[in-house]
Amino acid sequence: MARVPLAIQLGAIALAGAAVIVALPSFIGYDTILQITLNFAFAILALSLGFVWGYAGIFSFGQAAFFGLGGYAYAAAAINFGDSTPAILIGVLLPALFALVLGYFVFYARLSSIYVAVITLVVTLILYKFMGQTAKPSYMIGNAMLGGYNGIPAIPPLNVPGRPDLFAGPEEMFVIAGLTALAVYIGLRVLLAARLGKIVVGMRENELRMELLGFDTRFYKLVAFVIAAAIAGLGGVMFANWNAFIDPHVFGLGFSAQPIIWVMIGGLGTLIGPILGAFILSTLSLELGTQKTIDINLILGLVFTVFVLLVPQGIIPTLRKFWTDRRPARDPDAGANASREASSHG
Amino acid sequence: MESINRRTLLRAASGTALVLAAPAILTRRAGAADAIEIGALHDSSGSHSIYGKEMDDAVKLAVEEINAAGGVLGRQLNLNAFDTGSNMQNYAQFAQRLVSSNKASVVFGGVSSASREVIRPIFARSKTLYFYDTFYEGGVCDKNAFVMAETPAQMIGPAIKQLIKEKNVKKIYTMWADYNYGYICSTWLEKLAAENGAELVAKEFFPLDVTDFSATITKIQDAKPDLVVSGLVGGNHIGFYRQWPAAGMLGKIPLHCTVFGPWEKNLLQPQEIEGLTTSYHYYQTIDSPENKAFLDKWAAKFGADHPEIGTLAVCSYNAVNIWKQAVEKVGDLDRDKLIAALETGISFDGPGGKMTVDAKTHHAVMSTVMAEVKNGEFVIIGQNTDVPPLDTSAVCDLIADPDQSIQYQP
Amino acid sequence: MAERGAPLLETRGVGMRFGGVKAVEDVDFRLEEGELRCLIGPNGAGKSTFFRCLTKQYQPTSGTVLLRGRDVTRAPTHAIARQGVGIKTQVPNVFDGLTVRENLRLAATARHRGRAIDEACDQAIERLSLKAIGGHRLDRLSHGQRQWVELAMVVTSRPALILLDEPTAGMTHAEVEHTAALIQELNRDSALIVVEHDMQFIRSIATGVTVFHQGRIFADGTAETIMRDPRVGEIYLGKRNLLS
Amino acid sequence: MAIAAIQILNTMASLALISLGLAVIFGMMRVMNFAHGELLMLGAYSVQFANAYGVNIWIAMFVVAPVVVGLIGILIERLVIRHLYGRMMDTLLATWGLSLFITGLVTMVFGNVTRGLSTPLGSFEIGGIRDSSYKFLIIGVTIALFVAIYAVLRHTRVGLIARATMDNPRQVGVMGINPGYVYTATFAVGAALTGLAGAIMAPLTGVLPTMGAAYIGKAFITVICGGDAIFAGTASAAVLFGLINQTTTILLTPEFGEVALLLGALLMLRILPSGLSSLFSRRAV
Repeated sequence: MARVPLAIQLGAIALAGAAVIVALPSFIGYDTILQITLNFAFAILALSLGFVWGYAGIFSFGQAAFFGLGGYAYAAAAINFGDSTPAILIGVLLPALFALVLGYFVFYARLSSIYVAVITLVVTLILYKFMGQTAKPSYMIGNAMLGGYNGIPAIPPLNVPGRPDLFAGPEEMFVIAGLTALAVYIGLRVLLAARLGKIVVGMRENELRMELLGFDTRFYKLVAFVIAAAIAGLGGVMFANWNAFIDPHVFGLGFSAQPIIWVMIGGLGTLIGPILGAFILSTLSLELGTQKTIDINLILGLVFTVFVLLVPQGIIPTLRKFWTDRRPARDPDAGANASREASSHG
Repeated sequence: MESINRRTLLRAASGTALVLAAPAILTRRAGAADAIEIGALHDSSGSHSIYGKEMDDAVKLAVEEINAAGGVLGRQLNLNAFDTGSNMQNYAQFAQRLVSSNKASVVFGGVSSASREVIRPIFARSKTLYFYDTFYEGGVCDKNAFVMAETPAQMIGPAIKQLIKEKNVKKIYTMWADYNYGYICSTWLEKLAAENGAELVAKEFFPLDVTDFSATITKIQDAKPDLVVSGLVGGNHIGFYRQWPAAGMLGKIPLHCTVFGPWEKNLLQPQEIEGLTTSYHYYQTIDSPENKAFLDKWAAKFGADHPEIGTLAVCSYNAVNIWKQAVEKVGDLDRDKLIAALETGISFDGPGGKMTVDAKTHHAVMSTVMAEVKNGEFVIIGQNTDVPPLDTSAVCDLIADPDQSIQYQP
Repeated sequence: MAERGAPLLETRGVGMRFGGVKAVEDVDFRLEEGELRCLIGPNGAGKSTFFRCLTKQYQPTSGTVLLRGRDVTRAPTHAIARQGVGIKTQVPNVFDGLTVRENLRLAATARHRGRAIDEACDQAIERLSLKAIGGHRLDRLSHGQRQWVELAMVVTSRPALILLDEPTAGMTHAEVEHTAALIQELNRDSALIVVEHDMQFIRSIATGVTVFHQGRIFADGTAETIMRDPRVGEIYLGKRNLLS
Repeated sequence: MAIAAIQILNTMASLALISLGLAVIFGMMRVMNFAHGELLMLGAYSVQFANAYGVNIWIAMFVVAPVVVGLIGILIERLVIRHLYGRMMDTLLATWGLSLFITGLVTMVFGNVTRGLSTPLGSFEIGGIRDSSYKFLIIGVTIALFVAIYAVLRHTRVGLIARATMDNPRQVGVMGINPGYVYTATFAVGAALTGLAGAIMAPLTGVLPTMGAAYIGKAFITVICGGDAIFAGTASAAVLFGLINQTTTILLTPEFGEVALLLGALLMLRILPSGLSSLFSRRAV
């Protein structure tokens, strides 16, 4: 079976994806535009966890915290500069820097994965508590008040670089968020095909072997962690833009659980899976929120538990397996190749 | 104490069936073509539902009454009420939906200050008239928004004056929820106390998830104040009202609470809160014919066994009626004309007394009462009329400078 | 800078204790360039612990480890590997989801870039006679084949020193013979340290043998002299007979 | 000063108490029970409702709540945990789902309102300062529970089986004991202890569906930072963190208390990556 070269494959996805994203706002209602824009921001967050957990094998509770830091950093910077362009950069760099320090602390101490999970959780909770108590007027970053539990309202929207008066409305925001999510997806595919991606996946599969081969796994874990934090931060920037508001609940346990649920349901070890998971569950949450008879947590919890028990691999890998099982096995390696692809190419 | 009975269980069971039918309910479009579309955004579920539920009910009651009496300008009102579920994300989404899909001409809602700040800019941008009806920290100054509820000056001002005088207070110990509301109220209280010859010996702030107050209860006893003022908020802070009597402090030092309505009172045993004082525009125990009539209507709609209601319900109810008067005065739904009409000082005699729109601040001048808990009831021990929102009027003048849409911080 | 004339590997007074237990004590060990040395000893003699002190899977609690005269006592595992030491652990550490060639490519990535990766892979496949199974996934290979793939992975970095921990464990007789041949092939370019149990195997490959007993070096010599040493027979062969 | 000491002891005891059930389940089964907070919540609801229906508060607290939550624990183990042994990450995820589910279910059935019962036992006075006597109950019950667990583990056949399971779960089968029963029993005991803890905390705070979230983080950190010697570790971590938390609260304000606790945990994990108990013990109790 001839395989399409990765470059052509990704090029096609990029073109088709971009075309759909640009065209879509003309065909769908205003509500739907807003909902999908939010989904795009969440998809970026999901991708960051899908990468760091699914490929680098680092279970991070803290992706939502990086997402939140990105959003807060963007908010504070945009309010102060009045121009969103440097604010985006800060929204990506601050979480990355934070992850660099935290990751150094964690990975260079060679803490086991369960401790990594707990420490990222603890840090998330610290951020939650800290941000929650910034209501004092003294917690000002320039002109931006952190606002404690009430959060930061009226965050300026994205604007044309250098022209704060030309800012993105909901439809433009839809396109920007969509293209950003697409770019993150393609970027991660490229990264996984490159040397770094191979090393990171090798590390997930067999950390000792990678060390014995001479790879400094501490370093590569740190790199993967920082990249994922930067991506999550970018998602946070999109989120802060989406409702022009951010508050400490992004650091809460409930919010931190969300990306984990998305990745788990969509499929660990894939990139499409987390995106799908984010779209399905975030849409489900909103629609369930409009009815009152059944508590939304009850449904989400049930779905999630059932998935862990019955579809532990998630939707995408299960579908892929189903698909390859149905194809006649001409070449004995075909099935193996396809399922491996599920685990390492996304 | 609410008990689980067969009905509650039945409700849960029928919920399962309903969710299967949900798509049909969600896609239903109600209302006649010529109806006036209005919107409501309240947290009927989630952590803020103890406040949001009665607000939502009050708006529904007011709209039903108006419709039963023939509507406004001969048109029925079609209420698009969304449950925001105590989630800020839902506020942004539903507000956009009200503006774009439902084309609401006015929206009542927002429970927490955070939710208000999420939706206020959306309505300002889309020029959709907006009413906020929750007591809050004050300072909102927005041509498009009207606040028909208490600010700190109205909640604390007359009450603290009365307490200082009656109990000869010199030293006040204060505790606040660690957020915007707490900080602004504490500043305001400090000023008021000074004007009346008392001083604040402590201002302590508690994150909203603190449940253990024993250290503070010890500190209070060390400080030996003449009055303790609590601005604690929310389910976790209820712990204080339980630990205070448990430490044997009840009645030892007078306790005044700035956020303590029926919502909090119902969570506690009467003997835990005996003698505690509090102050709002409205309590259910106000003895007046208007209130009696209102409570009858409320009981007719929501059942005689409805939970005790508070100022939030009445402020929401008043707001709808004040808007109705403005529409009737103007004769159409044009936003700018409605704002002008509201600024003429429209006033409404609600169940809690008179409430008048203050043109300069878009807030309300209102009557307030102080209550003391006796045997689990709010017994009215003080009444004031036409209390102005002094905190906000000190900084905000929308007549002199109409192009404003901000919240002033003290 | 490496010392001129320094041995390839040298340890001075290396010790490793776990709590109160001294697993390895005061080991002075030397290995010259190109040498092939077997470490033997009964179970619990400390040879595997010593091996892990060399690879830094354990951090020695005392003593120094020198690679070509350079002190690497505090260097982590990957840094040891980077200095030209290839390591094969007891349990095969390979990537089961990948094919043989992909395993080798991943290994070669550590030291090479671009076309050199493929060249290193080709060479390793050639030297370890893996051509026939190059496209097979590792989880479909026999135990012996997996061991050889791991050897090939080690070879891709063209190490000056190769450390092998029980390379014939669990192998059939034919596989052991093939492995012996491979080790001699590898010894043409690299020095080797092999931890082993199988005396037959050791006799077929070894030029030098170091015997561990109770955490210390007990004896040193050629395979023949060691096997004739009655003291060794007492501590080692006796135990081995008990085991087999 | 005496009051401060009692308050610090109380914080330590509370921390140990809310972590104990989690320690049992994590230590013996290597199951990360993220529904721990919800089991606490169910314990609080049990005592609240039993008391509201006229059951004596002490019976409600020490009998009804542990039994109810223990039974729920059996149900959870049979339906969910049973299928996930050996997959620690999956148990964490599945119990996370459960925690959402239980929160949702309780919200639907009982509503999102804070309930509560008054704190029993009245107050005491030292040096003119009054405080609640209930603190002595918390301290006493916690000490009693830890002593009891230690005694059971050291001196009974059940304890021997439990320690063997911790050591090597597969070998328990060899001893002629069905490991399935051991797991169900362990989870039930862990759940019951958690229910009891929730019941004891209930009179101090409000009882509401989301109350578990306030405890889960602290309990996890306490157990994990305790390290391998699960009970001694949990106890010592509770002592350390309780000291940090309450001292900071007394000297500054509560806003710093919990942040100090969390920072302390971070630092501790950096200095002692295998947990607090690695300082004094290599045994698994």
